[in-house]
Amino acid sequence: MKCFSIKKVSLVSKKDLYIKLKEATTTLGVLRDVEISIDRIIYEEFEEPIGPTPMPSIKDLRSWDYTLLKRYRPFYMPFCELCCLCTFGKCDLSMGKRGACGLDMAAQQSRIVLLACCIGAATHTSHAKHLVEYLIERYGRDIPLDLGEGVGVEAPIVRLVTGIKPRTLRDLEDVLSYVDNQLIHLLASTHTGQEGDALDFESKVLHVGMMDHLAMEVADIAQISVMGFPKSDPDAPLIDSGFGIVDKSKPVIMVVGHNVPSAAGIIDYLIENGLLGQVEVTGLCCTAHDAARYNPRTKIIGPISWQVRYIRSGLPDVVVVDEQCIKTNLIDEARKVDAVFIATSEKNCQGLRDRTEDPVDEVVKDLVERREDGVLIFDAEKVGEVAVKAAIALAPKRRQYKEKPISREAIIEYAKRCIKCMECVRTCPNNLPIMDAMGAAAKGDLSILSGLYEQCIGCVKCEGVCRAKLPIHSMIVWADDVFEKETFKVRAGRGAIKDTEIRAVGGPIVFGEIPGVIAFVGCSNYAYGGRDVYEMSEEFAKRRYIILASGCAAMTLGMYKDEEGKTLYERFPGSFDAGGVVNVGSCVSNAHIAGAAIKIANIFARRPLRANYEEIADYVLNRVGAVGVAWGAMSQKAASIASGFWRLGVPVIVGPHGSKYRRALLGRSDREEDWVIYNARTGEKVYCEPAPEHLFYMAETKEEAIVMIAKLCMRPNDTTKGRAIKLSHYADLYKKFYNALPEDIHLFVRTPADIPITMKDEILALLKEKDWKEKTIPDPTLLPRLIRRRE
Amino acid sequence: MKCFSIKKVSLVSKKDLYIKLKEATTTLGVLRDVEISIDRIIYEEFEEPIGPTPMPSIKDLRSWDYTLLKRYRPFYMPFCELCCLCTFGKCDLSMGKRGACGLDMAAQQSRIVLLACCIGAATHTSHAKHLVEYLIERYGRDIPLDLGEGVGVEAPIVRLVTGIKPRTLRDLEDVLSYVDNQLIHLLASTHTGQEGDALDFESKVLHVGMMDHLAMEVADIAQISVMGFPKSDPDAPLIDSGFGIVDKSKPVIMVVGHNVPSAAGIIDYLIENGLLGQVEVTGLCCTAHDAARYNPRTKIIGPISWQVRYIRSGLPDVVVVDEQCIKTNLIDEARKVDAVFIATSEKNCQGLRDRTEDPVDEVVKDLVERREDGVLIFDAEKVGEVAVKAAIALAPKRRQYKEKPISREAIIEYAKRCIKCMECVRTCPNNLPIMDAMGAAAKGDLSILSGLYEQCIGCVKCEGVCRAKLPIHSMIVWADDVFEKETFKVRAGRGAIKDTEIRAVGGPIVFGEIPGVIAFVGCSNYAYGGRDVYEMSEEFAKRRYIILASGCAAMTLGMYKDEEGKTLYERFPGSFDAGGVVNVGSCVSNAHIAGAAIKIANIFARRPLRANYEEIADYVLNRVGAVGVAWGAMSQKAASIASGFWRLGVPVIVGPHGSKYRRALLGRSDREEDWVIYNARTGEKVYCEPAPEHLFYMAETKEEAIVMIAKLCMRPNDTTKGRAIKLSHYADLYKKFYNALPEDIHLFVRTPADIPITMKDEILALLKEKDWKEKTIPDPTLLPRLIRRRE
Amino acid sequence: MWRSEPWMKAEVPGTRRATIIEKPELAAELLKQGGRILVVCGNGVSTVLSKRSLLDYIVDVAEAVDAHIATSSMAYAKIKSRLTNATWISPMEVAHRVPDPEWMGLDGKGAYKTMVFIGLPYYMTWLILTGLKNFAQSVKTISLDRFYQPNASWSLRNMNIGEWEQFLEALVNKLKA
Amino acid sequence: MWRSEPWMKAEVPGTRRATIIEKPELAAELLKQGGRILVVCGNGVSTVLSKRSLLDYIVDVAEAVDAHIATSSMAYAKIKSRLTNATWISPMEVAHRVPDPEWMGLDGKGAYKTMVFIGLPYYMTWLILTGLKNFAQSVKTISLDRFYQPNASWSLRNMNIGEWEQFLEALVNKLKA
Ligand code: SF4
Ligand code: SF4
Ligand code: SF4
Ligand code: SF4
Ligand code: SF4
Ligand code: SF4
Ligand code: SF4
Ligand code: SF4
Repeated sequence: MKCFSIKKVSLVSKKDLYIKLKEATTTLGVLRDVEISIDRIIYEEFEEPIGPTPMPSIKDLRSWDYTLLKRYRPFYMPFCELCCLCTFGKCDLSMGKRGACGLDMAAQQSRIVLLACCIGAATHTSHAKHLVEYLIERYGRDIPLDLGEGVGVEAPIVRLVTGIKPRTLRDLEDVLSYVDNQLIHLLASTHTGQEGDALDFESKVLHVGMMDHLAMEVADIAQISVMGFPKSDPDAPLIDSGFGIVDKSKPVIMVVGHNVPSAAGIIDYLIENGLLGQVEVTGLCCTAHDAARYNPRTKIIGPISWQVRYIRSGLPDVVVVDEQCIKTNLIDEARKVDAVFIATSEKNCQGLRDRTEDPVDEVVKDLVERREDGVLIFDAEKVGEVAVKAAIALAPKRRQYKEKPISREAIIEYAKRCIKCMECVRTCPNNLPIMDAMGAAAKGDLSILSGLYEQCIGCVKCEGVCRAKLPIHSMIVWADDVFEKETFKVRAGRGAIKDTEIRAVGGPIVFGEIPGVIAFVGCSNYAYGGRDVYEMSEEFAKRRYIILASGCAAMTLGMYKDEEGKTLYERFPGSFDAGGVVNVGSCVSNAHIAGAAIKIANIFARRPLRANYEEIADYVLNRVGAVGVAWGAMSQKAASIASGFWRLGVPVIVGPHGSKYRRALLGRSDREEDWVIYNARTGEKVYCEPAPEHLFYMAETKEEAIVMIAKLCMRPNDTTKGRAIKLSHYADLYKKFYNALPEDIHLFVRTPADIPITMKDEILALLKEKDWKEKTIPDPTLLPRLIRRRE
Repeated sequence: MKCFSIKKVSLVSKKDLYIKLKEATTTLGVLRDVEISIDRIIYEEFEEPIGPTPMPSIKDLRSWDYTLLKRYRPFYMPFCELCCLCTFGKCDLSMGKRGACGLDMAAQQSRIVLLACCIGAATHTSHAKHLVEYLIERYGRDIPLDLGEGVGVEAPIVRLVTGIKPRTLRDLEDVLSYVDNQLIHLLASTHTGQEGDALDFESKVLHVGMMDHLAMEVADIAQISVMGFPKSDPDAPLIDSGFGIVDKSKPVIMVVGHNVPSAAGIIDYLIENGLLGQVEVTGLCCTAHDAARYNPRTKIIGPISWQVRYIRSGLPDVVVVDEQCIKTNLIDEARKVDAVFIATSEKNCQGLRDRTEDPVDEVVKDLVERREDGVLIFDAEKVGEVAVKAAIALAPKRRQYKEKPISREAIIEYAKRCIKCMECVRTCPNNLPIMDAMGAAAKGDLSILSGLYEQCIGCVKCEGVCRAKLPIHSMIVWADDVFEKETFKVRAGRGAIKDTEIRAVGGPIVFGEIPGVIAFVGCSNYAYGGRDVYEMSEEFAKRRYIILASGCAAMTLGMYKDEEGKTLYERFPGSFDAGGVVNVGSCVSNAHIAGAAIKIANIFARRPLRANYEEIADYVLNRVGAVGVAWGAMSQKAASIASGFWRLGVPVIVGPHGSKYRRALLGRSDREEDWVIYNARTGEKVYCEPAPEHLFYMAETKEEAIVMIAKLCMRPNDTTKGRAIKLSHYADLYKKFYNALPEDIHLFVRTPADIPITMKDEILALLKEKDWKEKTIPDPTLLPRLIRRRE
Repeated sequence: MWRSEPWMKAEVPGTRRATIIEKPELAAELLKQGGRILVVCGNGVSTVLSKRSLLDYIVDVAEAVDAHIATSSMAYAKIKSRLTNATWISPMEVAHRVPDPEWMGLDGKGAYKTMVFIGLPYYMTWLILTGLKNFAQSVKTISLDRFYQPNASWSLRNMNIGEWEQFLEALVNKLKA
Repeated sequence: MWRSEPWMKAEVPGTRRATIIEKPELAAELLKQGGRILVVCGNGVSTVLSKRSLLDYIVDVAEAVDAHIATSSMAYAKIKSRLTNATWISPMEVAHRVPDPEWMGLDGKGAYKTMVFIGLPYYMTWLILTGLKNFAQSVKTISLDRFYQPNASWSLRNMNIGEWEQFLEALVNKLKA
């Protein structure tokens, strides 16, 4: 239900005032003896007038979407050429055919993208709702939002999209109910016989993405405000990380997923009972990030791809799962090592018995005595108590599992059983040369096998198809035991970027002097291992770009060391400044990355923020040199996060597996007409430059990605000084890998002053060859209404 | 946002009271100079105390779901054995393999079912939201709900599920926001790495279904209350129907889809301008039903499968689409006959220019002069004006299209070009023998071709693959011109069933004397033509079952005549009584079918209704002999509607294409342990009987379906008299088709008194053969808490 | 090429496809060694071919290998008149029971080792067969329809009616021999 | 059988599958008659085979048929050193331009009639090829990877490295001949 009217967005405060009226005369007549529940008290304190698009519906930003989509046209790569979504099907949509519902292939692909993004955004929204509900239940509806000192604009996305300036958790509920509402309409659009146009589907994808960002922001500002997470703190603590930091002598609890309450319940119970430090709380995936933000003694084991290897290591006594990106058969893995399993989310019940209402000790007993492999508990406090008690009871019994699960000798013996059927290789998402590795291993050489470790994403699909039933994944992991001993440091997620930081770097970013803001985000479905992400981020950190990170990528960043044994988080500061390496936090913290871009437009450039989406997105697209890199993007959430960035004008690069998202959004630098913009100063339409050239790009190699990142950081608004810096990085990086100047560099030289001095001669030569002509640098915009007709 | 607390569900009334307070002292301190917007006035007038599960979340009815699902186990038929939903994929899940996320095949199939149902339910919800919003904007938030005389329980599903007793449109918003909320969580469950258990996915499917029914009820009671639809009227008018009723001399507007405002806008404009009757308003799909409920001069052309043939007939001058089940390339068909196209929904923008803000005459001019093939208008009133003006302007110019679009001679000439490649046959969803028909047609015999007419669902896929590029669909349709001249009668959707009717028939139904309530619902994806549906419903109407109908099926029912030229609607009364044939209305009117079952439990049996889902569903399952038949079910909506019926204990039968929903929910009559229930009188657990035997059943033929319908109408609670009647129908029907007694009849004879007298001897013989033993008839329940321990 | 494609073109299967039974001899062999066999008939068995009705062939096959017939088709009365081993039950229901290791068959005498499908709409068979393929891996499935059914263990190829009748005739002869 | 299956087993294609190029002669013929040809190279072209590097074979092929090479792989510098007709551009970007009837190619001289793919990750090629198959139907696509690529117009079958090198060697010889 809409409790607010969109026209007059008003803000909520104190809860549930009750007034009894003997009689009230109103325009609607006389009311007698009524009890009035006052749901909201309006106090207009938000000084900024409302912008043009508060709480936009699907159609309201459609023209902005079309502006983007006509420049960055989709290229569809059908991952399946059939449709089986209704009983008219299957329909073969290939080669120009249409389905029984009339749909063509392009529309079907974009429809599937929309569906995936709806799933992704619903997941964040559901997560946010659960979290806010949990916090309200625990701390009350009127607990104020507090993102820390120096953060005035507490919720840039919420303000930008909805026009609401949230003060308390209650206000966040308003935001989420708007998100719910939009997502339902969007999902409905995928029904058979609804939308039929690919670009309209894409516009809806962008709308979903914006909803997703709202949900993420809500989730993260809620937990930051209330749960004592680092509040926009560049010096958030460094968290112990890696397999090597687990103390085997202690009971070990593993938490995995995304929604922190259960993990917090465990930590709370430990603290309340003086057990903190005596029981290891170890995490994977975003729950690890958020548990570490909640309490820095949490240990971050690693990303999503390490779930199976961690359980198989035998270390965890208790496995607690919440929601999202959790291997759905972890309970089977837990069973193999006699660990117990606790599921905690309605969205992930795993067929288990709901024990929420049962006495703790009974549940613990059932688990420890293996009467049940796993239980379902919906109450975070109870999860805490059960998990801790079970871990303490089990740890002594589980000693034997905590040793190396598979010896060198056993590996060799297994390898000898390989019948060279190649099923594994043909099933492995990274086509790892498992068969060859087995051949060598059979002869006692485990080096190839252990060499696969880094590229193995732990999907365990190879084991499912192995005709010799070999424990391939385990063999790869324990072919060498280096990894068991590894320890790292990951900086705890700091949360938002401070307004003060924005003020300091806004100028250098917009003018191009800080050559770019690069966000490494998303999952760990890496085609060639996580090192790529480390190397990319190191490259740009050294070049004093601003590096942001979140989610699994933020862990990967911390899992490599330099010669001195230092991780990136130890080498570079955590501040939002040139050369900073900033972990914002878990997946939902991605909102702060978008938020930073928005705040640059608002705080630095003083563009009105409230309900003013198009202008801000136009600003970001043309002026803020930000690029997202989701090198191992795997999930539907990653898809919706990316689409939120696109609508805001931030390009995203994914790795090779990202091509399975089945469409790119690419610009055509060869079509001048695509790059005509308005010069806001004169109102003229001018050819500008292909910057940023793409919106959604799949790179094959990290080198390609590095070059593309540098290129996509360029923006039409760069000053000549800024552009010279950006061009010098672009050219330098390209040269480093390809031993020449980029062939398209002339497209990005607007005036001679753009040319980096160090490369002046060669660039001038190239310009000449390309028949280059000087251009004026416009005050760029794609929105006619932003033209300031001065003439 | 939740404005209500679930604990104290309170009801909303008058809108937006405003109070200015100089000072208010509250428990929270003193407030000065505040304006208070009063969002709700609580007045507890709903006498019934709240039941155990108000606004249940996913987990709250899970144990009921498991009760059902352990009896009616899913059988999965993977329509695709791969998964490509994330970039870990594709994953091959066949033969016991798991995906990278750990999912197995059963879970994946149920996950896809969940996804489909989420789409379906979101579609109804989105539809309801749009409608309620539209009505509020037009008529105000406080317009009371009024379902007509004799309807006290205005919203049985809403009351049952949420505990809310809705009074006004505003209350419906509350319901929809609860639905939004749940759907988001449910959709989130389909994300990679969330739910992993097939039965838990199925439980979520049932939860979605329940949400879907809420949304449908909201939509229909809103439009009935406010738009002047027939209000639970058994004598709702008979609507002219079929191609033959279109007056070619007049301008013709075609409306198609599901959401009535645009059609209403057209009718309003006609009335306001004295044009009603001068312009033909003709409809397809649910918009036809609802437009006819709005104004009975609307003509109902036919179901979804007639969209293309109707446009190709050249009759419509203007095609207005709203949402759902609309062929997505209708604009291309419209273009071919120079008709203009107006899209009206955010969910279905078709890449068209948004002309909502442009002056009507400009838009009309652009359309009529073909400067645009189609436009997008989001304002129903404006749609009305543009459509009418364009139709009037175009009709004279379009005369030539209104003749038979393809002559006998042309058909023969085309047929001669067939190269017998068989692509058409292999693509046609019904494998119609097109190639053979072409062969005959080439020789001048069009009978085979025209014989395909009835089985052709109008998907036009054949044309897309024909190597000779023949207009196959048109050739089939115009091989004979009978259909062009056909006229029928369809009773306008009456809406809800009156409490008074329920009171009258509740007893006979629950005791089994009215042998069953059979609802023919859903789409027109018939495997062998619509005649099946007609014959099934005629069979049971003649046997004095109660026949309900909705959506496309309700049209199909009216499209066949008896020897006297009368349709079923003319032959049988529209009352909810034995031998009644009741069109409840459009797809969303399906809610009244569920509502009738609920009302039997509540009004007739006095089971508490409010927030008391399990008990009512248990009642329906064990006592109300209702069966749904969705013979041509096609859509995701049909899937979610069905799942709402399952949770409520109503079995659903679909036709052959329904197997593409990829899982059945079947009981095992051969496993006694599955049919053990509680005898509420004694508390004993007793083997009862396999009734109803299945929850979701796919029948191959109408005969099989007829027999199964008769069987599934039996319920454990039938009195002996009632059972004897039901058994006699079951046996009689089975005999009619299979020439023997049903082999399982002994399972349904509990005492000798159950045996129909007319078949006494043969049944007794069979009982003897089967070693039958008498059973006591329990007071059946599956819920231990309903045991009335008398001892 | 098209002979071994799914008959309905869009019904593309997954990674494992039925082996084609090219010769009636092979079909006969498979049936003879098929263990307990259940033949599932759809309404299409009433089709009359040039010499006999499809039903006659099928009942012959069933008789020859002592198979049980399960059907909910209109042919049931006719089948039952020739064969006591026949049960009126829907193909879907049968398929649903097969994966249950405890199920003792329609005659209560034990699990089926082989299931034969014929006469159902193509897509229904396709779907029931994916169900069995994935959830009843120990059961061998054979399609005797005149279409390639990729989800069976064994299937005929796509053929025309004449070829098909010839095949069935030969099969019956082999089995009777 | 597995030789003509998708190399990555789950990458099952739709209703149309690449024709297999069994012999180098056919490949040579296709290339000779391929019109304007664009060769798209992935990073895998740097693989060193037993005699020469993959790259050498490919550049030979390109030279022989006057093809342009598009790549964003690390091999670009090497390729460029041998061939002026080469552009650094991502395979995805190229594929995105191809469906545009107005696109004049990387050299501005006209549309390509044939595209050759080699050296990208299997699944990337698979996807780019479905894109082209559906949205650039007038362009013929050829995969020269040692894996069956069902979405190409023409593809090699799955083979081992030795067979592949032999194939490429023969191809180059045929083209030079
Ligand atoms: S949704 Fe459309 S394309 Fe998909 S199966 Fe149904 S009719 Fe075919
Ligand atoms: S577990 Fe590792 S080696 Fe095995 S298939 Fe997955 S990525 Fe490949
Ligand atoms: S699947 Fe197993 S047996 Fe086959 S090659 Fe791989 S490791 Fe060897
Ligand atoms: S980054 Fe991706 S895989 Fe990792 S936790 Fe977030 S969504 Fe899951
Ligand atoms: S969702 Fe699971 S099964 Fe599907 S592609 Fe992703 S990992 Fe594979
Ligand atoms: S339009 Fe009719 S004949 Fe053509 S494929 Fe569809 S159902 Fe078959
Ligand atoms: S597809 Fe066309 S040409 Fe081929 S058999 Fe059918 S009607 Fe004839
Ligand atoms: S019955 Fe089905 S096809 Fe017909 S209007 Fe309703 S959902 Fe659409």
